[in-house]
Amino acid sequence: MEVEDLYNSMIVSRSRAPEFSGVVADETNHAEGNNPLCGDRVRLTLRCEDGLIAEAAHQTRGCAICIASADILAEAVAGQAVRNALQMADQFVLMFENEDAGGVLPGNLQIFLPLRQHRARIRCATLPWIALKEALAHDAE
Amino acid sequence: MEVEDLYNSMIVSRSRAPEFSGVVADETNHAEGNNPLCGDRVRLTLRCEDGLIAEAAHQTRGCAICIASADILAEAVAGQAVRNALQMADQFVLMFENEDAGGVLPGNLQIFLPLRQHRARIRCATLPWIALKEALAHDAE
Amino acid sequence: MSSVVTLPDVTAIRAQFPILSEKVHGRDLVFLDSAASAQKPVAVIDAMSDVMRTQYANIHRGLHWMSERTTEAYEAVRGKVAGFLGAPSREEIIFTRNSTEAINLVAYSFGSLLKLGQAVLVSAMEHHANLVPWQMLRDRSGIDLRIIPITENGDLDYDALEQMLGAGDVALVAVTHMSNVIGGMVDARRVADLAHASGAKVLFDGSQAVVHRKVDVQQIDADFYTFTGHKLYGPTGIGVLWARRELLEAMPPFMGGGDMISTVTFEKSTWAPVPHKFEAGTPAIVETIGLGAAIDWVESIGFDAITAHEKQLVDHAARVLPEVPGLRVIGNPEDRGGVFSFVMKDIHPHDMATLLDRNGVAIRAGHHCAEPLMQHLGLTATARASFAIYTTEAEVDALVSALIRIRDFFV
Amino acid sequence: MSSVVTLPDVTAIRAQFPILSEKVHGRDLVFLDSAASAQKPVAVIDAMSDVMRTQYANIHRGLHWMSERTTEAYEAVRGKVAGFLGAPSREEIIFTRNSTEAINLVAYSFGSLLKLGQAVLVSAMEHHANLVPWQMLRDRSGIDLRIIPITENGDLDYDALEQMLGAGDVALVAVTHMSNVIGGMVDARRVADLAHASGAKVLFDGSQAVVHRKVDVQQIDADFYTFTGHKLYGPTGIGVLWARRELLEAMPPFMGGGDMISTVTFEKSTWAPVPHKFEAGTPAIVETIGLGAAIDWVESIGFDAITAHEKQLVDHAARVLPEVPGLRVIGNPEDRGGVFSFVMKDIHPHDMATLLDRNGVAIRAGHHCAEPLMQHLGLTATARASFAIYTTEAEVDALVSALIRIRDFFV
Ligand SMILES: Cc1ncc(COP(=O)(O)O)c(C=O)c1O
Ligand SMILES: Cc1ncc(COP(=O)(O)O)c(C=O)c1O
Repeated sequence: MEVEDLYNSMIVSRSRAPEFSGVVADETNHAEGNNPLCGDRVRLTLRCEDGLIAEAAHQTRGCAICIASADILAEAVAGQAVRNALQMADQFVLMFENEDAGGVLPGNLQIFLPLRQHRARIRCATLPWIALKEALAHDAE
Repeated sequence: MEVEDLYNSMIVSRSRAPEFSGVVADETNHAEGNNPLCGDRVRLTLRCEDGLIAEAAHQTRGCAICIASADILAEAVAGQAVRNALQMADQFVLMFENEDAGGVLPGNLQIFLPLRQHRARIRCATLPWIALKEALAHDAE
Repeated sequence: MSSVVTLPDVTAIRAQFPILSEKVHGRDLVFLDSAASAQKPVAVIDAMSDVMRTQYANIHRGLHWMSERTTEAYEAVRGKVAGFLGAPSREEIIFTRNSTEAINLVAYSFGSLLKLGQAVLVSAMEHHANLVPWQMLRDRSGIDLRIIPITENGDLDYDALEQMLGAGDVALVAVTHMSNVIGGMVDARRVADLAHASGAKVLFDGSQAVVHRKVDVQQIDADFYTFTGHKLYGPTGIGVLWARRELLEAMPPFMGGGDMISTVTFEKSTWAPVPHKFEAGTPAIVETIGLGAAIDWVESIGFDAITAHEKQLVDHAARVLPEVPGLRVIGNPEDRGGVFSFVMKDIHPHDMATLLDRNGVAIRAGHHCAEPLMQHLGLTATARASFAIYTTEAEVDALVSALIRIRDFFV
Repeated sequence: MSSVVTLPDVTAIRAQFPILSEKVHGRDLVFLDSAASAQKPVAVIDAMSDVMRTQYANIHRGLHWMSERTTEAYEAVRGKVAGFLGAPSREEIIFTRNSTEAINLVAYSFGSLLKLGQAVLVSAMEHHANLVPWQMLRDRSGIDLRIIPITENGDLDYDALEQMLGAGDVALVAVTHMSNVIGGMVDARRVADLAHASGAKVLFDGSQAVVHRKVDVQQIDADFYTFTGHKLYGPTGIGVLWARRELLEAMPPFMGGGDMISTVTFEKSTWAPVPHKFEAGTPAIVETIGLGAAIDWVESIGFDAITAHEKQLVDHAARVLPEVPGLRVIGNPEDRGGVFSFVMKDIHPHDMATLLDRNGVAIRAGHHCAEPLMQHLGLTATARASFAIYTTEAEVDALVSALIRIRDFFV
């Protein structure tokens, strides 16, 4: 069985019991990501303060990869400058095209890298990050 | 050069100088055959008397095979009982499917037999005979 | 009346499919996605290469040897398809790209003869190919489009159909002959009898059905029938529409161009006789010849053997799939072709598909181009395993044990 | 600016076409009917077999290895075609069955946006594929269809076009980029400039042109461009429509079904983004990959070499064809691709074709799906010899000497 090499145990555990699911209090930003092809849907809420993301949460319906990715996103961006978070989003999307691009990311974001061999699933992992970029589209200016 | 085995010299000579081209006097029957695919057109006129075809003539625009076939038809059916002429028409069409069917036909109708190897051209030879059947459709009843 | 049917020699059959010896992620390929598209036997692959290597030219109107021979080979397939479908005449066979185009052809051409106030019925379990063209026709021409419900088990609701036909304004009932999601066969003759009793025509989308059962369009009293070559072990790019001659003759052409005309002037064109009226331009010549090879190949095995083999597989799968904890098979149709859709508690179908693939097992996951059916079932996606003549019980077992391991890993 | 172009090694090229070593009526095949459909190099034949032998499944939405790999191979061809045509984006490339379907797609979809009182212009030398769809649109929707005349030499009459555009009501100019009968290239950029100056869009039927010349849709400022795979040494069953993205986005879908939707409910469907909006159902997957191989193959030879070889052949044929007593070449276009139509005094083109075939020489005879042009020329048929990258001067000579012998026999 070669499940472990693809679905890191963190993907499994965080998809089964997400730690950041829900809606943040006093949300300042939000966005929704939809993949009509597979029915994945992510609703992301953020509270930003002084150019920092104070808190993030998600409501996700979808596959394990999408849920885990949203949950790990919420953890990873909390406390980050908006600018940094947007950079992380770009790097995250890029790493599936170019392995090196992932190098600067925290290790728990790199666990999605084996999806490079399953291209059709990459969008499951990137959907929350695309929603993040949309949620922050106005703050970035 | 393998022209002779396909285009019998009679086909060439009768297409170049048809002997029965024109319109019969006092025509009793006529029909037109058209092949929109190649532009062949035969107008056949007959004078029938007492169940016999007294005279036949044709006006043909088309390829050598069609012109020769119309001309040889006009010669072959003159003096024949309508019933016989119709049988000849059937045999003529049939001989391209079944070689033996041609056996009962006069030799100058069998010169078209090599067209079996050039199926797309068979309709050039049969067009006048199909027109004949149409011209005689009412007499046959 | 009972007769002994010899099961086909699946090992010998598998040897004719080169792709089945390929490895995927280092594992033997277990291909359970044949309902999406079947693999091709060497007979089909070679028929196509041989044409291109030794005997090819554009067809119709060509007066040279290559063209005449290729025309004969192409036109011979019309006769084969007519025989395959039990159609009364080869001239009722129209070649299209696929089933989708065949249905669109009917929706455009026959559809243009329908009048405001008339209705088309489709079922709740149609593939998008037999729904969207009718929605587009509705939006173009104002006809009514109504949905025949399905039962709890996933069969067509014949009683509801009968009632809906009572309205008296139905021009066409267009339903699948076999569901690509639930796997159930539709009782086509029953649908046709009901439809005809109220003056409606019937179209059957046979894309799945022809792969699994002997179809005879006269026996089921169909008016239109469609199928697609690539699911029948044939090439991509070739499909079939059969329709009754009088319908085809009354219908205007769909596409215009070469080969479908009788004469053309700048002012006006007249149409060639059927079937050519509906085949504009250079057809998929090589693919049509490949379809002929596929039909020969399928008929050499024979539908008795195909159906017997499938029944064995379906019975086996129905027994072993429920051994997977938390697995639920969707639907329980009266008469199932070789297709199972299922879901698992707490594991999304897409995760199943990816993890199965990791083990060499190819299944499909998603809405299977039947989104409205998914909404009806309250699901966004299912996993689907589908069987072909080359499928073995061992492959079904491989699916089941991989699912159990995935389950253990996940839960 | 002059540069030395190396002529291609035609002997080596011929060795890549298995069919060219076939015999016909015991003679070497001299295939001069490539404008109807070209023969296929092993690179194309093998690319198709290889897919079916080692890496095949239905594409899009598949989450398993075979499906993902096949999807990548299929979608990669879109990029290749975009490069081949100089299109700005791969998403503007739509796969169809052939050129005929590509033009019908435009006539149905773009055509549905035209309004009563608007006009479409086509030329007097169109293939039926670029005339009949517009007649059908005219009869459906009441737009006007007008014919751009051609000159004595068989070139498009640009002055007449300019005048006709003066009417101000022209929505689309749809013309061939190269005549399949006369062989003349159309100055596409000039047509586009004239059309655009009066607010009309332009469609070029590139079915013949892409085989003979490097085409760049941006350089010629086209709005729509079509071609067909089987004339470009590629498979049957695959063609291409390119159009500007903003046009494709404004146009409604042509056919409905799987893969062309974004979401579907019983009530309403929404469309996928271009190009998928226009590709309903399972596409001609294997044939698309075969087209990719054909484009790679053509580009490996390169259009400099192709054009140089063709110019040599055309010059040669223009010199030797008139040696046949009584032979008249139809038209004398400014810039001829490798196509010659001709007639002979007292010998019908069909007799020529059959007797040439008897000598192994394959040409086409008839109206070449351009009946209105025939009427314009006052002919019912012509004979046509057409050249490909594998054609040799010796083959042109074989045609000429066979024609002389036929003439001697007949006259
Ligand atoms: C100029 C031209 N247009 C269109 C076509 C139609 O091509 P197809 O039959 O592949 O659609 C042809 C070829 O027959 C052609 O020569
Ligand atoms: C029931 C049914 N109808 C129609 C289709 C469409 O077939 P194609 O994509 O070959 O047109 C399919 C297959 O995808 C199907 O399963």
